[in-house]
Amino acid sequence: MSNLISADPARLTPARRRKWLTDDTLTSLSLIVSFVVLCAFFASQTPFFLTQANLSTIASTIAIVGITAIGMTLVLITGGVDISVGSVAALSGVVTSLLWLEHGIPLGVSTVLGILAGALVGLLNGAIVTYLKINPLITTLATFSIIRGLAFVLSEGQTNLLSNEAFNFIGRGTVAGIPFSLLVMLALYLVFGFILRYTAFGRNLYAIGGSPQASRLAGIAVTRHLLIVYIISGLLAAFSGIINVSQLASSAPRAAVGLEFTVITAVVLGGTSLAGGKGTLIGTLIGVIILRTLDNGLVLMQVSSFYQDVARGFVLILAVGFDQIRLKLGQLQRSKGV
Amino acid sequence: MNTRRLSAIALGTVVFALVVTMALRGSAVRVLAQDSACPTAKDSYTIGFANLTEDIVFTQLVREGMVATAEEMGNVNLVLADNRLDGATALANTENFITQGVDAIIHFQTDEAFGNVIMARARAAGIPVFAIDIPMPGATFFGADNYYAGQLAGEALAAWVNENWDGQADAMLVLELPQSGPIPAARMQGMEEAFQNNVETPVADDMVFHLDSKNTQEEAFRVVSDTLPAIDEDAKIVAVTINDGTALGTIAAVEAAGRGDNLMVVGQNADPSGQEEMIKENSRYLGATGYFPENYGAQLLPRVIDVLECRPVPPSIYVEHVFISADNVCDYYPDNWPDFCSQ
Amino acid sequence: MMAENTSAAPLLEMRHIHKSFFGVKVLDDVSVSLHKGEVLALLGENGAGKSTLIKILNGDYTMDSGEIYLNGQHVQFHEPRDAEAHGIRMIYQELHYAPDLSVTENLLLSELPRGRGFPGRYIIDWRQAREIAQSRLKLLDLAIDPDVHMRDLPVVERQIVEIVKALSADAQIIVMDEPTAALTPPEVEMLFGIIRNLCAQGVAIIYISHRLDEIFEIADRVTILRDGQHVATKRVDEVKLASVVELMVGREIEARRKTLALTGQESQVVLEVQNLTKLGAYEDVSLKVHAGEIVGVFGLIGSGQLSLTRSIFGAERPDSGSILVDGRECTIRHPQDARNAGIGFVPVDRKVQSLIMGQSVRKNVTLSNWQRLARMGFFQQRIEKDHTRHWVDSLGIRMAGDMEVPIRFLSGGNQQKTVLARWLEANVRVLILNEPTWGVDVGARSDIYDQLEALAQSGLAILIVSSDIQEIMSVCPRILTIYRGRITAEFHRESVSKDELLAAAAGEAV
Amino acid sequence: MTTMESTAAAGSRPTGLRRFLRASEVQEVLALVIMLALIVLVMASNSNLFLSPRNIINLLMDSTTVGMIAVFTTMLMISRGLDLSVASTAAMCGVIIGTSQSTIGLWPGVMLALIAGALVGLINGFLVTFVGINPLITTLGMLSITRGLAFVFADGLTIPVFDLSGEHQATYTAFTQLAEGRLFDIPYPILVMSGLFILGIVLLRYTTYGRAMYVIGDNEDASFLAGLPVRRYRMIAYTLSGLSAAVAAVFLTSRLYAADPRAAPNIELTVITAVVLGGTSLAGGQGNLFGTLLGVLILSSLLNGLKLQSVSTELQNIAQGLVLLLAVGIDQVRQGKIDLGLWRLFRRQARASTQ
Repeated sequence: MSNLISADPARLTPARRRKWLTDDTLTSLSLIVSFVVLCAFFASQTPFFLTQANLSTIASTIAIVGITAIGMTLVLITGGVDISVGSVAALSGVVTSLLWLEHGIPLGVSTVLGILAGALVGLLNGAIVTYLKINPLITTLATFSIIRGLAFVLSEGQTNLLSNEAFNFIGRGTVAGIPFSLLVMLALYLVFGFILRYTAFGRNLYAIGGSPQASRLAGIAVTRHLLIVYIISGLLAAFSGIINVSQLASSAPRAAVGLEFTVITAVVLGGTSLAGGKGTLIGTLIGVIILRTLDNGLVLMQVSSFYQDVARGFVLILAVGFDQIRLKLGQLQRSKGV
Repeated sequence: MNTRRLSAIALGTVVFALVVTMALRGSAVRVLAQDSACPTAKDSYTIGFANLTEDIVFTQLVREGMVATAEEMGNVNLVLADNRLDGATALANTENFITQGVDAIIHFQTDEAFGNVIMARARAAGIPVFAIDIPMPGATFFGADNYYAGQLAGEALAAWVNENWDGQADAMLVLELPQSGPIPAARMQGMEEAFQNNVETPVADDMVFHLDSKNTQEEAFRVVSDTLPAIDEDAKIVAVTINDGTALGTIAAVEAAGRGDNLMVVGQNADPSGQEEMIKENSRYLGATGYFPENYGAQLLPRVIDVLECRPVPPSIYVEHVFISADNVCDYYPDNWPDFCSQ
Repeated sequence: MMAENTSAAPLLEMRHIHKSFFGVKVLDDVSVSLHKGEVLALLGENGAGKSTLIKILNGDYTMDSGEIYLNGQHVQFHEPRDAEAHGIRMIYQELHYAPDLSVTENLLLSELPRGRGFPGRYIIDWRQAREIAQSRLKLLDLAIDPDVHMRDLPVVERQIVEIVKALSADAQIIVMDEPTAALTPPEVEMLFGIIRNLCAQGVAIIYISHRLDEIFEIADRVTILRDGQHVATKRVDEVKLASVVELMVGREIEARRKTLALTGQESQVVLEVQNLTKLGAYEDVSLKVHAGEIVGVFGLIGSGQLSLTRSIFGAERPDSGSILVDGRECTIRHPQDARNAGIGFVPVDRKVQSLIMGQSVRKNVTLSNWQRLARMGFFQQRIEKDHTRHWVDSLGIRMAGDMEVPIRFLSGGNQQKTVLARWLEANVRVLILNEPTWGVDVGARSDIYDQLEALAQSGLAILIVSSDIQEIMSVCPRILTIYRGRITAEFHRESVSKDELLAAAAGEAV
Repeated sequence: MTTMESTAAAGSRPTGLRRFLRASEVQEVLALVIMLALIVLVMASNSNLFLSPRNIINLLMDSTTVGMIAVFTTMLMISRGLDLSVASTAAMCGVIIGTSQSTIGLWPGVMLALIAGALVGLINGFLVTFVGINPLITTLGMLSITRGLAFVFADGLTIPVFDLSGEHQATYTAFTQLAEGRLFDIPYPILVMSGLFILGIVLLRYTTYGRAMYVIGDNEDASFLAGLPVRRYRMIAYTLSGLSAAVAAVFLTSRLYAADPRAAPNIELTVITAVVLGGTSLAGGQGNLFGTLLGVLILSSLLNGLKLQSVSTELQNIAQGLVLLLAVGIDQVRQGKIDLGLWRLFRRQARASTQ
């Protein structure tokens, strides 16, 4: 025996930390703290912030970013990114309204076809990423401009009005006083939260993001998983596009411009790593809520929209920066604690 | 061996040769009939048209009108470009037009401040310029009197409030477009001031909400939704909006909050989507100032020819503005709404 | 498992395997056979073709020509999953794991237990998963918490988890590529126990290791590759260590002579560390290294020596204590300060911590000496080339092509020499090496030892930190032992036995 | 670097042209050269004007903003960094020049803008290296902040940078000469862009800074442990990126006679597209400025050519997306990362023909 390492059995038991106090939990907790601080600030600045009317406003306008963010979280967990979501949301609305208004296809069918168009774009993204092995950022940056262009070409740049009771219900209806879109969003969070936590599919996504090589060697069908994830992202973005159309009672090719940045900001704020392999939907949900609250509060305070941009940038950098510093301090403490 | 590399080199050489050939073939000079009296007169003209943006309906209608008129006139070859709401792009388009040897330029660009450099270039090339909506020094102005167009809508809204709400509204939403420069700013100012000056009881300053619509419906929807909690539940709300899309977003937001009955909106442009909203039953969209962007071409192109053929043209040509509402939409756009107008 | 009769027909046969990369033959007509229940050691220097061969077996690479027979049947593997479906498992030298997942999940990556029926079939039974994971860890008697994230485990334990991962799956053939690199002797014994157990059940093992003594302990047969060709296959009990090494290297390797004598206190102290302390890592460490001396620090991995050396080099910040070079106290906050003070550092993991894999040998050699090779920020290319050529020649760095070839194409030993060259080029007075021959061939290893001794004789002060007792005893005249962050004893090579050293490093009173 | 070429290389030492063609940098850009040539060919065959000197000047002038910034974005991306805030920073710097006219004067304003640009870069660098925030997030946040500040400073208006009163004619003439002046009939901005490319190539090839970019992008840990001041180099790279945005802003403002808080819309995406087109990897450690230059030229000739043919904006966007995918896809195939069946067949045949 030439090499000899530690014979100290005590060393093998790692410094034990309370199990629930994982990094993920801490990130969520610190986010909740920032959220509370933010709310307290707004409440002190404007009397309307903590009114029931305002809370229900926030609740009814959160679904579009919220639902798209689910798909984005999944994609980021696998180590990818999807820039094309805003364009996909616009496309699904345009496809739906054109099929219904110009081709007389029943609205229900048109809606489903519109959402499927989004899934198709997701499939395209996934196929390019997996088969052509092109970096996801580049791939979706390209489809981002292609799909937006397509939405303009198809709609000829026109805004189309869609008024239909049942259809409007998707974006505007309430069930027992709770906005329907919010209920759908929460249901989707539950479903995907469950999938991520408790199904093999969900765990495989983390494995793929953490180490594609290990996943491949362990026999996980990486390609298929990635395809599905991009399709889900496309589907959910398309569905958000439908909610958008329903809320506005009209579809436009310019819809959802910049959605991708809002969504990525929210997801990253929620602790999902751009490097992949890490992230939770709870974090994303909190991130979405924080961003929505921030925008709402700034509008209520009647801050000039120029300053709103500045504030948004600061919040992003501060929130992620503090989390980063916290992680570093945590590591430092851990290494000292051994 | 090395077939691939050789073929690459071969391909490169062929491509290069072709490119050189193309270049040498050069620009074939077109021979055109010259009118002795007027040096710029010809049998046919190439006119460059740079649109403000291709992203919004208003400017799309302008472009379509231009193209249709050019086809009708027969002797106009229209070269199209898109200024993308950007000064640098507008300048680049100007330079491209000069390269393309256009006889005149119609510029619909984003800010008067860029007029200096654009006009300097055009003047150096001896090309007359027509400015749509944004004046440029030395260019023939054509288009909206933006402040006046705003006023029309503001006055109509004030009249409606005077008649239906006893001359008093409790809150005013101003959905503007601060990022898009002075054209929208002038229109907003016209609307806001005309309303306040003509309504019996002006809205208190602290109940006037200036909101950035970012030129999208969903942003209008969002900021209006966010503002509503600051306004009493049963308050009467008026909104002046920068375009039809923003008006639609505003109406959708207020209706989604269940407060549609206490809202009245006016806007600008009167696009087909706006018209469709106006003619709805119990519509919350009172109307919008019409610019008839589809007619810009028909009105402007003949004037361009006039200038080129040395006929006198006034330095500014204003389009006629009309406040379009459900009452008169059939006078101006009967073909758009056959069902509604046949009633 | 394996109820069938143990016929003479081999379990696995790889026949006439050929493979080339970029026109370079990596495997040239190699045939290997493996019987049920045996341990076949695959030996050869780096670049001999071992990795390629097992990657072909695993379906990771496709061979240019050749055939694979499993249980007498012709099989073709297109991807790792195919091989896995046939019961072939790999334990890789490089770790492949998902850092933000728990140990349980990494162990059961593609086979997390699920329920039955429609929804149940897709849903993970976490309780059962945890139990399976725990029972598998128990196989090796390991006290690793299955709920901890891989990221939070020490590197050693991550490696152990990797081994457990492959062991636990139902397997006909297990390929182990340097499985013991990070294991302690008791753990190695445990692993061997499990290997023997598996063999008794009919599982066949292909075992790759640089540690020849292990081979003689565990393997039944050895197959030796050299330069992509099959050299010999022999029963272990028929060969001697020396002849195996000769077959691997292709020449005779002399037993290392211990040339470097103990340097007396008469020569100048170059590096002195006084009362250096970093809480949680090491405490109150003082040591001296004289010019022309090689001092060894022997300790079990995780005894704080890594953090200690990183601190001397400025890559970590100690809490207190001082570092003196040539008797002058230095403020070292950054590796740059250490380099300027004349300290060089060779970390353990070349690929991750030393080499710029995409760049040329030249750029790797001169990496730490820019201020002397560049004037006003501009490289003096001729001088740079001359210097590089000098080190390539004097250290005998062998490479395919000239010094512009990317360093990733060099063998481990030559890569390590490049790292040495980097610090010599930087003109350091002190060189600190961490496990200097980790993953280096037998042949290249003694070469590196020779180089180190030559360097010491030319006046360099060398501090070697190693957990390899043979290495320590063959190169270091003066040896310090470290246990739990404290220096426990000091020995002279001539007057200490292996057992005494081990005892001191295990914290037993001397 | 296909199998056959390496075989050939192993056989005999290449000389002259072969050696030149074998250089990996040349190989990397060869596909781009062909692509550019094809685009030029198609555009020239559709429009006689495309290759006229005037249009070529226009085309190059049009690419100066992107080009000047892309030089330093390339360096940043080689070192595994990223800067999305360049366009907004350029807008902010332009506005600073605009607002300075009436306070501290035009030229001090230009200096102030350059300082501000460098400062934004410095802050980005600080956040990335010392706080440890992901560069994408850092510069995305900075994008919002600087664009917002541009609007705040300008109060939403476009500010003429033009001598309206005629009192400071000399100053303003000098300023507009920055963009309009010509040397050997070539406008200064094109010369400056070329100069920056040459500077960048020299920096990357011959200086410690340039090598640091490659080395840090390839292996940050190893660079640190080799004693390189990694953080300092990163800070410099981000600062230069910010500074380049400010330089671009100076020329843009001079060219337009105006400073616009809306200026350079989405230019950051165009810059990254050009750099990636040019073969610089998002993973760091590789890339070169010839590729970036070709990327910039490909994009601007594509757009210019399409504009000359009055192709609609949507189709221009679609074409840009397709060219990006195509270029990156070709690069993947060239590097053998994509195993298309056809490609394998082709290689096998090539190998057969060489043996």
